[in-house]
Amino acid sequence: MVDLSVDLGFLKLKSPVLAASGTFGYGLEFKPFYDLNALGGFVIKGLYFSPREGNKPPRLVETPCGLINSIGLQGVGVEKFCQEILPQLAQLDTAIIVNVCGEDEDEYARVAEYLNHYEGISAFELNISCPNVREGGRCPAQNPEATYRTVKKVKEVSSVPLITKLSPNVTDIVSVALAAQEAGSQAISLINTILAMAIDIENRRPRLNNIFGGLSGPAIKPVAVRMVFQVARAVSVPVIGMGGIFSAEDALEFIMAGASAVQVGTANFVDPDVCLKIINDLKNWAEQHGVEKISNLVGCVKI
Amino acid sequence: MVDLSVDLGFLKLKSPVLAASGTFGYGLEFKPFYDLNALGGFVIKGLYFSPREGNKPPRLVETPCGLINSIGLQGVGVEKFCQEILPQLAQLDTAIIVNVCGEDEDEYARVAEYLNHYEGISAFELNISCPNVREGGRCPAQNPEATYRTVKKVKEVSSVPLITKLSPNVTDIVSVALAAQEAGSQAISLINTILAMAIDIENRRPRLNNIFGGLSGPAIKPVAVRMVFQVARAVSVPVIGMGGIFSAEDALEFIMAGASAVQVGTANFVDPDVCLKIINDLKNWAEQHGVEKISNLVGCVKI
Amino acid sequence: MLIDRQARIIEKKSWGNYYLFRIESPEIAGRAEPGQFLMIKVSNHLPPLLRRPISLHNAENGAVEIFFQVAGTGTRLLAEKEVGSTMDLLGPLGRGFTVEQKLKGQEVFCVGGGRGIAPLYFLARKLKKTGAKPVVFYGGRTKEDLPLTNKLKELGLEVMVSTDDGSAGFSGLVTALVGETLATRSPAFLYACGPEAMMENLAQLCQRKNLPAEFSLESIMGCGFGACFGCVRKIKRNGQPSYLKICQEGPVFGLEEIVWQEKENG
Amino acid sequence: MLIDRQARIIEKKSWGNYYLFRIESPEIAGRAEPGQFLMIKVSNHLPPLLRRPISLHNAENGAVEIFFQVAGTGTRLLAEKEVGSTMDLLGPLGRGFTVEQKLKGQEVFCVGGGRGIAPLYFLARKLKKTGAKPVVFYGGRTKEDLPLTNKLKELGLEVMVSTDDGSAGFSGLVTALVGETLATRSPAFLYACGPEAMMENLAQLCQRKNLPAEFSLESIMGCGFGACFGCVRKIKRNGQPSYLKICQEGPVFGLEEIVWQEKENG
Ligand SMILES: Cc1cc2nc3c(=O)[nH]c(=O)nc-3n(C[C@H](O)[C@H](O)[C@H](O)COP(=O)(O)OP(=O)(O)OC[C@H]3O[C@@H](n4cnc5c(N)ncnc54)[C@H](O)[C@@H]3O)c2cc1C
Ligand SMILES: Cc1cc2nc3c(=O)[nH]c(=O)nc-3n(C[C@H](O)[C@H](O)[C@H](O)COP(=O)(O)OP(=O)(O)OC[C@H]3O[C@@H](n4cnc5c(N)ncnc54)[C@H](O)[C@@H]3O)c2cc1C
Ligand SMILES: Cc1cc2nc3c(=O)[nH]c(=O)nc-3n(C[C@H](O)[C@H](O)[C@H](O)COP(=O)(O)O)c2cc1C
Ligand SMILES: Cc1cc2nc3c(=O)[nH]c(=O)nc-3n(C[C@H](O)[C@H](O)[C@H](O)COP(=O)(O)O)c2cc1C
Ligand code: FES
Ligand code: FES
Repeated sequence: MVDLSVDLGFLKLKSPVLAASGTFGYGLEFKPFYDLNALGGFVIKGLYFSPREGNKPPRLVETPCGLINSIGLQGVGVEKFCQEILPQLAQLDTAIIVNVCGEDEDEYARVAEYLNHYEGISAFELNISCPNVREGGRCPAQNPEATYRTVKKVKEVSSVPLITKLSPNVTDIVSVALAAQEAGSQAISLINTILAMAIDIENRRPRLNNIFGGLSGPAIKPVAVRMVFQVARAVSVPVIGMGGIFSAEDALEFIMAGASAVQVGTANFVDPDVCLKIINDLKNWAEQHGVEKISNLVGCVKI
Repeated sequence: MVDLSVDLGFLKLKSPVLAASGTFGYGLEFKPFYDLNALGGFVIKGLYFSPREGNKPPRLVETPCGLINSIGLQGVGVEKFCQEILPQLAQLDTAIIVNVCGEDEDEYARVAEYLNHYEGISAFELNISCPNVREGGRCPAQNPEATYRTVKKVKEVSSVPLITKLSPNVTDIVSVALAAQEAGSQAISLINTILAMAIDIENRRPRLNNIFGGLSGPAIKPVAVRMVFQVARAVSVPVIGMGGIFSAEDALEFIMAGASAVQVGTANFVDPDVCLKIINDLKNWAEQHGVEKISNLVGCVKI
Repeated sequence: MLIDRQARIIEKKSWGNYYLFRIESPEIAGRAEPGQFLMIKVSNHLPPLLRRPISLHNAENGAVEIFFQVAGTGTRLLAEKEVGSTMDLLGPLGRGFTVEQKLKGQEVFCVGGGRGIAPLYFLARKLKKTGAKPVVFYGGRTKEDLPLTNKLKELGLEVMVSTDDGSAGFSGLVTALVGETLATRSPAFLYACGPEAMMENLAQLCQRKNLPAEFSLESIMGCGFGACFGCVRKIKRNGQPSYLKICQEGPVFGLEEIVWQEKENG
Repeated sequence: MLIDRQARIIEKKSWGNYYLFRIESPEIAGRAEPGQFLMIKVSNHLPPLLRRPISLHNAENGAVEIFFQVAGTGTRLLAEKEVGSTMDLLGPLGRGFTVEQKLKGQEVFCVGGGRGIAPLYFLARKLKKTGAKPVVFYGGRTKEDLPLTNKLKELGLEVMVSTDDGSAGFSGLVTALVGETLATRSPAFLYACGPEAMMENLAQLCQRKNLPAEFSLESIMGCGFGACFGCVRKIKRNGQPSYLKICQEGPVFGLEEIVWQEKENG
């Protein structure tokens, strides 16, 4: 019997497979497809303090092996989330991670403070890397100092373990990861989407109303694996890897590159039960390869 | 009759379609497939002062809609290039651009100085963005100051017009482009490849001997279009766009985003005559859309 | 809503760019309602990455039908599938048309433009069963765009066709045909599916005539079941207009709910 | 070297994981030499992005043959093609085997492991025409890996087969069979194509026996015609070992040229 469990230190997961923020709704959308308790956990769509409208449509465009989105964090806000959604999630026996957003450092902290009072949240994933809310795709994760300040501020008020989610739109991912760790983040997750654009040549307009959006899906996997590898070798906290994972083989690339757990994003749209399939396939792969504990593979790539 | 010609100021091109460095060999490899004079021009594989071995194989791995390469600029060096290859190219009636490389600022300048003495080179493309030669994929184009210094140094010795080729592996592409312009670069070309990695999970090893390589192909097109758009709006010199162009429609995305000309890279491997096809399809598209001069479309995207 | 990964194509017809498939999928067929849709995996290889939304054109005897037009890579790959091969379907999705009992005995208009006719066949069948009297308006650019005319007539319905070029039926836009017809007849309800401009014009007509109506909207869809927030449009439902998910709260919306000017970016 | 975008498959055979296609392509067939290869576009859609290198298994009467084993996505897509459909071929590429006139009347060994047999059929035909006496060694893991045995025999050649599991012919590695045979026979030349380890062992044998030999090497290829520098291996040619392009300077190299230890990274 293969042991799929993962111990992040601050959190034990049943399996290394989590569903990624923004691609799993509030979790409930996936209940018709399988028992969510099979998951290591899932990350709730990005949550601001107040409800948000998100960006104007069109918000999606498909590209070769990729998807660009400019959702812009449409969401219900903390109050409605805690009143209406969290109670439904509380019955689940899997890690519920909330993706915490903010217009500025204060708002991140306010969201964390508000959520502190509610049961059933396993960790916060600090989303300092969304390319879809500020002008030109800017975000705190593009700068080690801004990263440090934001993480620190949330860390000070938060009574829930903290994961920091990084942006790939940087020159030096390692310096940002180290800043997050230094500020007290207990894990690093990466990558968020890559800033991208597509043009409708017939209309001579950007395909997204927002002009720019974030690229996800198989197209970005090689960039994500590289960054996970770089970060995992530099930090001492666990790393959660993502970017284009569609299969157990993809997940294993990230695990071998140094990810203690992985998140599956865009693939959930194509096959709503893909996380379940990945978990089963990981188990089979491990059995066939004589691997007793999946976490023995973390960072095992030989160089 | 559609006018495909492009005037870059320092250089007139017959068509906006060039073949990209490192994907067109020394040009001669493509002679069996079509008359190279149909091209706007082509960029020679990256040239160091001395011959170079390049990186150890395996040097290539295919990824979803992409290709990672870690060739590491294997090449003949300036002497052999000028003695044996350039004379064969001189008979062509199309722009020959040399991709100039260096281990340090001095070598870039030495290559430029050496090549100054030979006829038949239309421009230098300063390759300060190759991810495959320095430790961890670093390059001068990741830093505006290093970019400025390198461009300035070459500009001072060069009697041939200068294009600077930028790296996408940066937080802020615009600042690097501005530095290159400031230092006297007469055009900006982008993007070079995105630093990437793939793992062979059966062998638990990186698929490339060099661990990292550069991602090219359709997968990166949305990132390239975004960066071309950003740079074209910020600089006053012409921009040459590339990254995943496989068709005339792809080329038009770059042109509408602001590229005065485009380069076709990886696609040359799949269809050796793809540049010719793109040129013909561009002509047809323009005719069907009542566009008299392709360059009227440069930067026409409405936002 | 469920996934049927082994839905078998049992019949295929085509007319130029238009295709009709009959696909064995008992569980989806058993739950399907007119106006709902499927998310279809058009290929086992990438690309395309995402499934494509296609309306339920019919559901009977354990099979569903789809009717579609080739619009790009995804629908082209779909069109290449042959009888006997299997498809991966997700559905039925979304909220369909409202068919109230009080329409019994009443005349109702169903207006389809081009491929927009797809869900209206299924709807007309249901309306007939309810005892309503559906009149189908079917518009296209030219007579090649109206391959379902006979199939609709075989349902025993009144079918009025229009073509922009006058090659069949009424010469002009289907909205003009509906407008003329409304001068002399007073249906109890109007249902429509088709190009945005057609539906917007019909909405104006309905408003002027105080005719209640429902429209099936389109949007680019990432998932089709509410997870991605990609498909939103501005909709007035319980108060202020806000971005609602077409895939979950629609694709069918009432006349008063839709904010047409919110077309944004072509 | 040319591109044939309309090469039609006129015959298809398969044995488990192995496939043989006969493809109409008069111009490529007219230029083809044993040991050369094609770059084949396996699909009109992406992925795979790149063409796949496949040896010329034969060329006669305006058609080429290929023989391949499904190894991944690309070869799987290739295997799905049917008779009558067209393919996009680039070729013939590379430098093939050297067949010198002085081999006339001499015995020569052709050693193929698994799919490595592909180019040796074409080579053996040419050797025979030259008047040499080719002996073909054909090794596989089990007897299912030897589908071409009869085809080779039908050429009128001496064929010796081996299987690792003893299910057909000699029980053991094909290198052991060649080694045993060399104890009693003295061929004038050895040609080989197959797994790296097999060829390296043969090279050692040849060195010990002073037997001149040529080997067809593999490498991951970006273009197949010298443009990408992706396919290099360390080769000693005119002096120091250096990275030569397999696709242009090979894929066939002489015994003394190949640097075997340069396997690098599995
Ligand atoms: C709820 C719903 C039901 C639909 N039912 C039908 C149907 O029954 N029959 C039918 O022929 N078509 C239907 N469509 C439209 C169909 O989904 C699109 O034509 C298809 O997704 C285009 O995919 P493609 O890969 O062929 O084209 P692409 O190459 O992806 O795009 C071609 C063009 O279609 C547009 N497009 C892409 N995706 C969509 C989308 N999801 N909706 C609308 N336009 C899109 C693109 O912007 C582009 O202009 C429906 C759409 C929705 C949202
Ligand atoms: C000159 C040459 C001639 C060849 N002739 C034949 C032939 O006649 N018959 C035949 O069955 N095979 C032949 N091959 C091998 C064949 O090219 C590979 O099996 C094929 O490219 C694998 O592609 P794929 O998409 O199916 O597998 P992938 O999914 O791409 O990879 C599957 C496995 O094959 C390896 N591989 C990928 N590309 C190559 C490559 N270019 N060369 C070798 N291994 C590769 C990968 O590393 C991986 O381990 C030849 C290779 C070369 C270089
Ligand atoms: C439609 C969409 C919405 C997303 N929303 C969020 C979000 O709210 N918060 C966040 O941190 N990441 C968000 N992401 C990023 C994903 O969580 C993930 O980091 C990224 O998509 C890469 O993984 P993938 O390639 O598996 O999708 C979103 C991605 C998509 C495609
Ligand atoms: C195999 C390979 C070799 C390359 N070598 C060079 C090079 O020598 N100099 C350079 O500036 N860019 C080099 N590039 C980058 C391309 O010129 C181009 O910037 C990049 O591949 C993106 O374009 P594409 O997606 O069309 O290939 C190389 C790319 C590939 C795939
Ligand atoms: S398509 Fe994903 S939420 Fe509607
Ligand atoms: S495969 Fe491109 S140079 Fe050999």
